[in-house]
Amino acid sequence: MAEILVVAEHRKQGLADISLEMLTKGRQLADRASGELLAVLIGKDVSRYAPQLAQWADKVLAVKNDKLEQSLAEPYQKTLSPIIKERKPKLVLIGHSSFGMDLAPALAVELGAPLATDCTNIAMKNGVVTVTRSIYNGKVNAVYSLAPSETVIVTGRPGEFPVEEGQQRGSVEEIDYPLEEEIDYKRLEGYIEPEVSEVDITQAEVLVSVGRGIKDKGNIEIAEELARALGGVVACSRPVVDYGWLPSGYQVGLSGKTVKPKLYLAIGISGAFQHMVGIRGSKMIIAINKDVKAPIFTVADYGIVDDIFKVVPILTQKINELKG
Amino acid sequence: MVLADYKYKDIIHRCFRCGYCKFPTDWMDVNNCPAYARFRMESYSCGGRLWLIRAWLDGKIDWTDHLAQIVFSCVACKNCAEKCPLNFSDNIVDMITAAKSEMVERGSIPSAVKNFLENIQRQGNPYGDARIKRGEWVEGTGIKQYEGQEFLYYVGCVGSYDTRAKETAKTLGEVLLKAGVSFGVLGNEENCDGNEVNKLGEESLFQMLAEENIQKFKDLGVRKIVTLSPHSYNAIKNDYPKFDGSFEVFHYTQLFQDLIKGGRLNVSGGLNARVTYHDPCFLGRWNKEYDAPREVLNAIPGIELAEMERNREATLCCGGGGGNFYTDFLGGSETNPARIRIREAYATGASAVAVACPNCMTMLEDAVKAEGLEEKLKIRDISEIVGEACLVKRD
Amino acid sequence: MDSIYKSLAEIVGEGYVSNQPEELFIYSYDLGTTEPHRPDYAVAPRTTEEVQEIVKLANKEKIPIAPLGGGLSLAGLAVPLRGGIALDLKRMDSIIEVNERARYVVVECGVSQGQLSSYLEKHHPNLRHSEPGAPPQATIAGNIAIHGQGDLAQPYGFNSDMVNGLEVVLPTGEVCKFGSCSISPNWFTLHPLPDLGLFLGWSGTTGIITKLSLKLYPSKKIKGVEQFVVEDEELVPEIVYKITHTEMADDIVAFSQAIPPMTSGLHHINILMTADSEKELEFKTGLFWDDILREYIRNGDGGFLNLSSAMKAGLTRRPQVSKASDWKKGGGFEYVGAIMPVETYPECYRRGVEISLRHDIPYTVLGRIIGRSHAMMFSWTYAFNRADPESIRQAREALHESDDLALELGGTIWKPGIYGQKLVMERMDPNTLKLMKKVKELLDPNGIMNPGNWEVS
Amino acid sequence: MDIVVAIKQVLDTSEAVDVVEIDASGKDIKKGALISRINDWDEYALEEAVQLKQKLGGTVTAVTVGPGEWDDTLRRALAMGADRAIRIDEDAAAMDSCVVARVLTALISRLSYDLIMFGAQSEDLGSGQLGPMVAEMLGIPHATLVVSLQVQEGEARVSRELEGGVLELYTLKLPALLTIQTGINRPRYVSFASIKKARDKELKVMSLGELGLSREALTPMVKLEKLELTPAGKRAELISGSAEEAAANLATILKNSGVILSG
Repeated sequence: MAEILVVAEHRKQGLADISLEMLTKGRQLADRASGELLAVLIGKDVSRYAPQLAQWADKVLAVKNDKLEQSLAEPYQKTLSPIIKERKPKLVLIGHSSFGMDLAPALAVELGAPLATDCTNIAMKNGVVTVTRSIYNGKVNAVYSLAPSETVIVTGRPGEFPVEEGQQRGSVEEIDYPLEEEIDYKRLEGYIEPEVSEVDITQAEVLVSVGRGIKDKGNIEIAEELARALGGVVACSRPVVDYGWLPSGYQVGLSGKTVKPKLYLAIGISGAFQHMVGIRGSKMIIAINKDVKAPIFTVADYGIVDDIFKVVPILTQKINELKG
Repeated sequence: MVLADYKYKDIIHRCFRCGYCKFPTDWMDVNNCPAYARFRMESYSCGGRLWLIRAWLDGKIDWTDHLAQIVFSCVACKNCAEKCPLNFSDNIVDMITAAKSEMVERGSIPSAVKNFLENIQRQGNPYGDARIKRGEWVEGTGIKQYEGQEFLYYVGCVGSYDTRAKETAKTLGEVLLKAGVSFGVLGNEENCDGNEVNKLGEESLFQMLAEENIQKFKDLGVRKIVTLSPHSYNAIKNDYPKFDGSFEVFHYTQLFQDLIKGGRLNVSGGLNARVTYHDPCFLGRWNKEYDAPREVLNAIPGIELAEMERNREATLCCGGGGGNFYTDFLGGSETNPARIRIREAYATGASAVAVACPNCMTMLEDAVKAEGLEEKLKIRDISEIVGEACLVKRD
Repeated sequence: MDSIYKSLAEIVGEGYVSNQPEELFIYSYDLGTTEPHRPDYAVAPRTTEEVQEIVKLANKEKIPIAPLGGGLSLAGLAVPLRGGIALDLKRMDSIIEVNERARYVVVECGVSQGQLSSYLEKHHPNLRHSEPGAPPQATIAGNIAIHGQGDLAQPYGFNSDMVNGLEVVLPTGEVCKFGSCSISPNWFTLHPLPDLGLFLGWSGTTGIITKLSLKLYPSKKIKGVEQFVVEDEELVPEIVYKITHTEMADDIVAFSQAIPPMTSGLHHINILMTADSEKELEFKTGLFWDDILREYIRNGDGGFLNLSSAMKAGLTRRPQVSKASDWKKGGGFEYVGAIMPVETYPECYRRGVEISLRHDIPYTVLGRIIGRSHAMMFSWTYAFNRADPESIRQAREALHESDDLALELGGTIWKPGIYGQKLVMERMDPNTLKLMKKVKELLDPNGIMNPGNWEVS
Repeated sequence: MDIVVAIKQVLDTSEAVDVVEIDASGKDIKKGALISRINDWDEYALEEAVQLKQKLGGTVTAVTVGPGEWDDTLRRALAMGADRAIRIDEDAAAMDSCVVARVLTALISRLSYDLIMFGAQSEDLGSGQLGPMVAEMLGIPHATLVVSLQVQEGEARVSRELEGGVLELYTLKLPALLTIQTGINRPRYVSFASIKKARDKELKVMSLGELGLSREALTPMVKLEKLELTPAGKRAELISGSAEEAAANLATILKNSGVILSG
């Protein structure tokens, strides 16, 4: 009978959301295939998280390793591969996170297992796993099938698998970290928390967010003027930080901050998923972009398809007029 | 490159920084260098820029983003060359362009300039829009593809892609049709003329564009070219001959002048308005054409031409030259030269600013909005004014 | 971020303050031979209030301020010798008021000579100011802060004698007004209030002039010029004396230069006149041809050049940048301008030629008459090649020798650089020197205003 | 310091270009209007490698698996400062990541390297698998999503970018493989002249055979079934009209939604 294994990931602040998303999906697939769902978690006092995982999983394998503050690829790979080799799960689910990106491909090679990453949908029909991936800047969906084999590995895109509360009361098995030898070729030196920017964009009620379309640092002014008119603050997408136009503290998205403003006004942002993940919580999203096919319009409530340098200054002025 | 290899090593230190380059002809205002007007620091004046370039090539200061910004904030409006009293004045813009070239060769240029040039490398236009969209503006007009007509109507990147300038490109085409001029366009086959690329110091890319365009023109048997943009006009007229491409090129205002004289373009429809005219640098200072646009306007009954304080050789550039209509190093402030210019235009009591360049059009359109004057002051291309005089009122 | 930078940005706005290498480089140089000195900040204020805030900050932080107008003194007076803030005042460029009838103009300190000339020409064609022989971006305030003179020096004296009122930000941040403007809205006279002449000629070491009222003079419709040439320099003083006696000339300038060679060694005396009618001009011209200078022509000692109308136009046009700046194909020249008795002209000329020869620089000397032969501004000009350190060194030596010469011949140095200031203070009577010191300490307790200049040890 | 950088050429489907269409096969997009260019991430990897070489000396070799057209991108890499380029003449589209990884591994294992760099992912397919796979196959340590890098005494100190902007700091023994995240540097502009100049640098083309591989032995485990354009799904309500009209209408919408508080 088919077994699905979810690799749970934890950070200092607790279980990663993506793990719950994977568990949710894993549960659905397991039920449909009337299979079992196994969750594996490795690290310091993992027993703390086990009960939570057991809400979805039939069985939680909690591997205790006090050295492991949070999920790291190498120790996970060393622990997982023997477990997988032994239990031969049909499907291994991992989140397509910074952790999953580090782990999954190496693990797949070690196991000789087919791998599909960053999937937006996962299906399992009579043993064959097919996945959907969003490619070409979100403009195309591609369906792939993974060659039938002992085990296949799939990583799921964050935010694509909404969490549903689990009803399971799975059993928990705690084991000690099997291997003790140091990993000397790759030393963890620590973590740096993101710099705190002068304005905290996570607290702002109105965000005027600029993307690559702003073209140059000097042009951010037009967004600042609009933000001022709306009593909000400026934020941005990744390229703007990459170009050094704004400090990283202003970045919204997966590798930046997750925001939940009343209004999120996206200027010249095409809407790569890494960005979209960060704005889902916004009450209202408005996008101004000259590319009608820009993915941002699929999450926005209102949109204007035009040159931002034409629209934004007028918008600012109209708003100031309305404020009287 | 070190100073010793710099083409202008023997003259760049001869700038005394006396400051004439900052002024218009009559010295009424120290702000006739667009970059200096915007930033008001000596580093952004023409002289300051030259001294900094020399210091950089001489290893006295390092390359920084800020230095690149200063160098690329020169929009090649040629005011400095016009006003400098010393005998190397003709080379001033070249000295700055050569420094841009060096930065281009080293690959260290502002990201906006990098995007500008890469977009042209890839898509043949600074916006990075698809090549196959270049001819979209033609749709719904009677304008034909070029196939040996008398004139090639060369539109240029701004006229082909900018939402506002596309209307101008259309109107000009319709006026030419109305005047019975035999002409055609290249549509998606048109490529960037390279004038800005050249002024941004990307010499080899410019050469490639020029040679490709020249070859294309020759293959199609083009002899006469009429351009919408003075920038295209400048490149084709003054630079293409260096690559063995000699064509009879007109800016459309020059063609209008002939058509009106020859009675083929009837503007008697007239139009009542007080209009001021903004000289584009690449028509005026670069090509000494100050009269054709004014004569065209004066030929239209009911148009009263009101000159701004700074006109002809003394014109204040809109800041749209040297690729700055895209890179916009001079924007984001009320001292943006385009906004200064709009305030100057408004002071003439005119209800419209007549322009003869799509770059000026887009720069001044944004500026008039930023000044909140769009109700009081319209930005109209001369082709549109002529169009209204000859198209709207049909017999 | 640098807290001083931050405070400066709060005062003038991000865009008008810089601590980046490019601005610091540019503001560390002036156009002459002075060694560069790097400021820590370049700041361009727009209002008197901003200037006050900056000065207060500088006092709190004990950082120097070097104020800068057109930056054309050439003598290094605007070079921030002790670092600190390079204060570029060119943004303060409003022409506030022209009083047509009382013939004065009130300007902000950043208003340039060119801007004022062109403004008067357009809007008040009957008025002119005494325009110095400097490029148009030289500022009115900078010029009076160093006792400059212009093309009306002969009838009316130094430009600093034409000041009708001043607004000054003291080195401690207070604003003071001097003259009628301190008690009424009118800026028509500096007198007869108690004389506090503490700012003119101090080269920005006692405060920052933010506004001033300058006397304007009748601008007649036509300009005329005659050029009298003599071979014997000894004749120049008496010729000038006779010309000034007529009170018919505006500007009188005697000069001699090595280039072009054919006129090298000759002395040209330019007599500029203005008139409201051809008749008036003919009368004035006739006076010089037929009466005043007739004997010299008769004796074959000299004669008037037959100037073509083009040449006349050239000579009456507004000042152009001195071509001497490029004689060494090196974009540089500096001069010592000394205020001398007119009778020293011959000696000034001869010794100037020697100095130039010693340093292999084509000689250029010029005397502009101030008042009715009361004095002349005599300049020894030395071109150099900015790209050649040796050439700069030569020019610097020549300049120092000329400073020495000016004092040796009993004159005083106008807008002296550090070297000249030392020479002057060495000779100054000790009590005056003491008073200077006291005044400076009183006004500028923290010594932040353009330090390095006029420092009494 | 010998550095190998694996790069690929992609079709520019970024926002300015809204002309993506599926071809007849249903398994690929129409190349027609689309422009090829170097994968964004790979450009950062190359820049990082070239800067490292300029600091420490050594060589930079750019490698790829792809068809002849991809030489343009390799030339660009050479123009950026790579010393030589090697292309395995195969259509990578017919392979899955694992197969491409095996080919690259076979190639790289024949080269001398202290450091191997990949872009963290590709713009077009974005699976981000190649780097870690090659590392695993070569048996060397790896780190993905690297946003800063220093190399000293046979070690690489890197920081990885985690969610929420947290950085994870590692020291890796060389040789190691890093996948580079955008923003680690500012890729230089590649002038037209430098591309011309790079023409005489070595650009080697190799076949699978020369690597001791054969197509037959390289069966993909992940198979593309079909492509379809992303369904519009929930679309924003587009506000039409001129820039002025649209802006005015939007302002009103904002007012009605209570975001703008008149005062």
